[in-house]
Amino acid sequence: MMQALFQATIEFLKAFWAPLLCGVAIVAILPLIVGYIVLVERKLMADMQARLGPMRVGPHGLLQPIADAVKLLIKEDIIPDDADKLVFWLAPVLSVSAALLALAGLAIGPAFQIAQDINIGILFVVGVSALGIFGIVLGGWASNSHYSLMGALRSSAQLVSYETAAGMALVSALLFTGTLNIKAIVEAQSKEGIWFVLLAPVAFFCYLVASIAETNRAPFDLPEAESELVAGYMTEFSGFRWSLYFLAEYANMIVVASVATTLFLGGWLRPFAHVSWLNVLDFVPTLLMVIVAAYCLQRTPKQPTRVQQMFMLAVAGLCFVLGIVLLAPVVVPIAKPFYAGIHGGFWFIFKVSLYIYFFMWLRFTIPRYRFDQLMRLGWHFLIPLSIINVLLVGVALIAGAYFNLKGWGLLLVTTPAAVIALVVALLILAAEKSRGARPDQTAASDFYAG
Amino acid sequence: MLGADELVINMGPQHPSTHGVLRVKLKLDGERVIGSECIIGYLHRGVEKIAENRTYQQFAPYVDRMDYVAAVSSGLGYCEAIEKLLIVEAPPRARVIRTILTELQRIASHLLWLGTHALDIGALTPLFYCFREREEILKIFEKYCGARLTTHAFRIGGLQYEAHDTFEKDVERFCKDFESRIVEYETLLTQNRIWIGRTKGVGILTAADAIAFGVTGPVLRASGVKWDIRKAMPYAAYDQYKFEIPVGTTGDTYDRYLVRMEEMRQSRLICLQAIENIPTGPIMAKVGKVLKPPPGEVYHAIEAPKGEIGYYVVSDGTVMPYRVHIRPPSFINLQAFDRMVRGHLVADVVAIIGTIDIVLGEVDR
Amino acid sequence: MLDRVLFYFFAGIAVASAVLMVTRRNVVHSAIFLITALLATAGIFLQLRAEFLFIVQIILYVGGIMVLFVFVIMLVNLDVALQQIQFARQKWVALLVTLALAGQVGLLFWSSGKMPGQGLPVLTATAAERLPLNSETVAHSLFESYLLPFEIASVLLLVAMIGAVVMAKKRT
Amino acid sequence: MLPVGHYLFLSLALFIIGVIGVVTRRNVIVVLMSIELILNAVNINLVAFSRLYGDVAGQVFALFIIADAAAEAAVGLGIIIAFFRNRETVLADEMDLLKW
Repeated sequence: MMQALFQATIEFLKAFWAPLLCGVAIVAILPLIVGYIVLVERKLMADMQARLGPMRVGPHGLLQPIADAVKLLIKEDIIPDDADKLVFWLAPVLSVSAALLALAGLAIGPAFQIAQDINIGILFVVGVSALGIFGIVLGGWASNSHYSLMGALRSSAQLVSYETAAGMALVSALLFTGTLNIKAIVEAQSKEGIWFVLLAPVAFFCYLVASIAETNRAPFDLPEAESELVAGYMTEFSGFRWSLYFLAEYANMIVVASVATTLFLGGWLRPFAHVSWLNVLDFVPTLLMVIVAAYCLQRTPKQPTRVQQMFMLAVAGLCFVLGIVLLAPVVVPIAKPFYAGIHGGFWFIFKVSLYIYFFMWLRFTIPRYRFDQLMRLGWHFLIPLSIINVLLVGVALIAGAYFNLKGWGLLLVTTPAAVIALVVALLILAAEKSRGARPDQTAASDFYAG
Repeated sequence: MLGADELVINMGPQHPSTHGVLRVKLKLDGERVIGSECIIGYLHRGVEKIAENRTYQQFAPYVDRMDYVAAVSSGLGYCEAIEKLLIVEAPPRARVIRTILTELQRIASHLLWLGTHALDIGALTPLFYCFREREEILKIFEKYCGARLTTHAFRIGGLQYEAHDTFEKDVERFCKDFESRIVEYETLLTQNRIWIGRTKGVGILTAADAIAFGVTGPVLRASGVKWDIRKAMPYAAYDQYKFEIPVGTTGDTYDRYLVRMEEMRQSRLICLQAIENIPTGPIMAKVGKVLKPPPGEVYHAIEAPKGEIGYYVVSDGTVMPYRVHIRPPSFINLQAFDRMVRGHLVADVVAIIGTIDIVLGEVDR
Repeated sequence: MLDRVLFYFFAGIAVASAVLMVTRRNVVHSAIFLITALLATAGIFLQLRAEFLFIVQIILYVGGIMVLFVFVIMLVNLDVALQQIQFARQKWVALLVTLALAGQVGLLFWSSGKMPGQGLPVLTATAAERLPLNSETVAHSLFESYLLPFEIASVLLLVAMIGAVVMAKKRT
Repeated sequence: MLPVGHYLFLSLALFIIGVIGVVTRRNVIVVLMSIELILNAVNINLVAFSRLYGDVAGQVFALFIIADAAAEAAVGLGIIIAFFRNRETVLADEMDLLKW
């Protein structure tokens, strides 16, 4: 028996050593990445709010995430007295593991995908990341506090509602590919020579809104609305458990941004990948890195201490090396085979960053929705719109097949479909407005039942 | 959650958006509020009783600690009340400077309200913009009297300090900058769909209700009652300046927001008018070192940023007041909270607490 | 071999959590163990190369139905219920039913072992290694051979949805 | 694939546990969850045979069962909510009135 088990283990390791390694790497590196996303968010917020943001730890606060992580790790771990210990322990772990598992299905460039070529690709990512809701609901329940429970209920109602809209939006994009496989989806966009965001703009819009709601980001951050519910389902969590939730939230942001990038923004493809006279764009990554490096170099003498100057130099050097790595496949013939992998990875991460930047931008700019408004937006506007859009895209595709349109030509049929969908959206909004005049007296518990 | 009996939630005293240590006991049906009870007194310091054991001058700094975000206004009310009791008048120069500082304080107080109110509703950024401008005002205060928050800027009978050299220039520069800054806040909020959705029709207080509750200040004016003590019973130097009293129509949170925004504009105009022509002359009336008002009683009210702040002072002819009663606007305005909040959602409770603009130091005294 | 390990792993989790689900006093714990059991079943589906069903099980069963369950459990505040007796006095009925079922199945297994050609001849049968079934074939089967049942199922879901809304609505 | 008997035994075990749950528990929510477990056990059978015969129809039927389970859960939980509103209980043996 032991022999057999041992053999099975060896067999398993032999077959799956690479994805296992990647998995370990992701689990190890992701907290760091999330930490730096948070730093970027804080810096952006500071910039938009006429202040500086973290400046103390490291030059320009570059070491702040590490300080934060250390602080969170050594904090006292408080479990409320009446909390359900088992569930309280389980909930954050559930939340974060769902988010991390979803990352496995993503393809960061043609070369990097942990779960290679799974047949259900995008469904796997969406489905597994949806499991994170249990972490939220159970965490809220286990804390044995009204605020937490209300946060949890809000959150689950919100996720269930917006998942429908997000799913419908995904379906509209999937209609163009006829496959769920992530690599095949990107390759379809490469073959058509046009990103699906142009073919299905309304679906992209629906997914954008729904993904913000699904990741509980502002203006849909009601489950953790700090001014109403203190911190929603996270109220009673502290230290490491809290940071797990935090990690899950940002990992989820990465997941939804990656799904949107894969389906709508051409995944790892360079903009205009098949237009040869635009091959100049291949130098953009290098240029970007060199600019960052130059900025760091310029700032180096202005750092107050020697350690900080060294650190700044190191960052500049890192960016410079990255720039060279990005340049090599374009100019050096030997490195040509690595072109797809390296540049694919760059463009994918670039697009994901833009998507996340948009999230942050929204968060600093607009106020928060109220719960009934949020539900109304989901059920009365987004879901009907996305369903109608699926129908319209389907009709457009049939028409496209009839006229034998390909690539950019498909725009001829999809644009009218998008315009009709937009008109429908405006009609829905107008109807909402006229109805919004009368006071809405449904009991609050009824929109949970929705 | 689904039980037939309602869910009771204690909001506060430790809660990020009760603006201090207000505790609200909310009876909820799901998320809908069916009843509320404000439990106050966590910050009670017995200010009125302290007054009976201090001389008139000694008590003046205490009133700054009530509405600590609008200390200048509270101080002005107290000083003028005692002046009324003493039957003296502050010299014209002192009155104009008092007017300027009080109007600056009104802007500062409204800015703080705007920032925190927007933060309660989920807009993060206006807070920092508001604090940026408030900082300028506080700098002017600091230059004038050395303190930023609890200023104790005025003395009974006039002013202790002459305006500093750059006073007029500072105020003018602030007023110049502020014109464009207020447009910034408006672009962030006034036409924002979500902002309108969150504030319009929320916490409606009709004019009749507002009067019945004794509500004053912007809350009253937003309900459509044109009542402003600056116009009705002018004090300081307000009778010399031209300004409008903005009023709302429906008395909802959005109207209160608009009214306060407009009030900031008007305050700016008053400041500009005032620095044009600051009379010269003494800044202190002739009052003795020891104040012994004749026996009698007096009530004097001024328009503080949050509403009518009134002082009822009884003197028995000694150096200490026999009784001081304070009518704090926050406390009275808070009475209307239950009426405003019923039937709304938990999220609206936060918006309504914000829109009343309470300071717990003043509510509890 | 890997197949076997995976099967026993998932089957063990499924059975263990099913038992825990039935025996826990706390309903939320029961729900958590049911979720575990369902996830383990999804693992079994994957081990059977039914990828599409695997993800449908996760999205619909775990992500949909179980969320509904957890939701209702939280709406129906059960602080009081925890003190009450959670088990009906029907242990004997349960035992009887179990015995009857086990007896029937045991009979089947026994007969298929003893009498060739009768009972369950497939008990030891294994499928030939062939291309994995995937979502495309399921889709073809669903939308070609079983289109009518599919439509009927959708009508059923619609009816259920309306029924649920009517049921859960507050009567005012 | 393992011999199909393995899957049948697993399915049987889950089925019996589900039945025990339905029969012994007082809490209607747990009873409903036990029914879900039973449906799930059936799904294992269907998928195992589908794999055995290389016919995808079994999986399609499993899909139908999942749809059915969703419908059942929705209506069942709706009834529970309605019942709880009126009687403040979710215990099966206290549901002893046809009308209230």
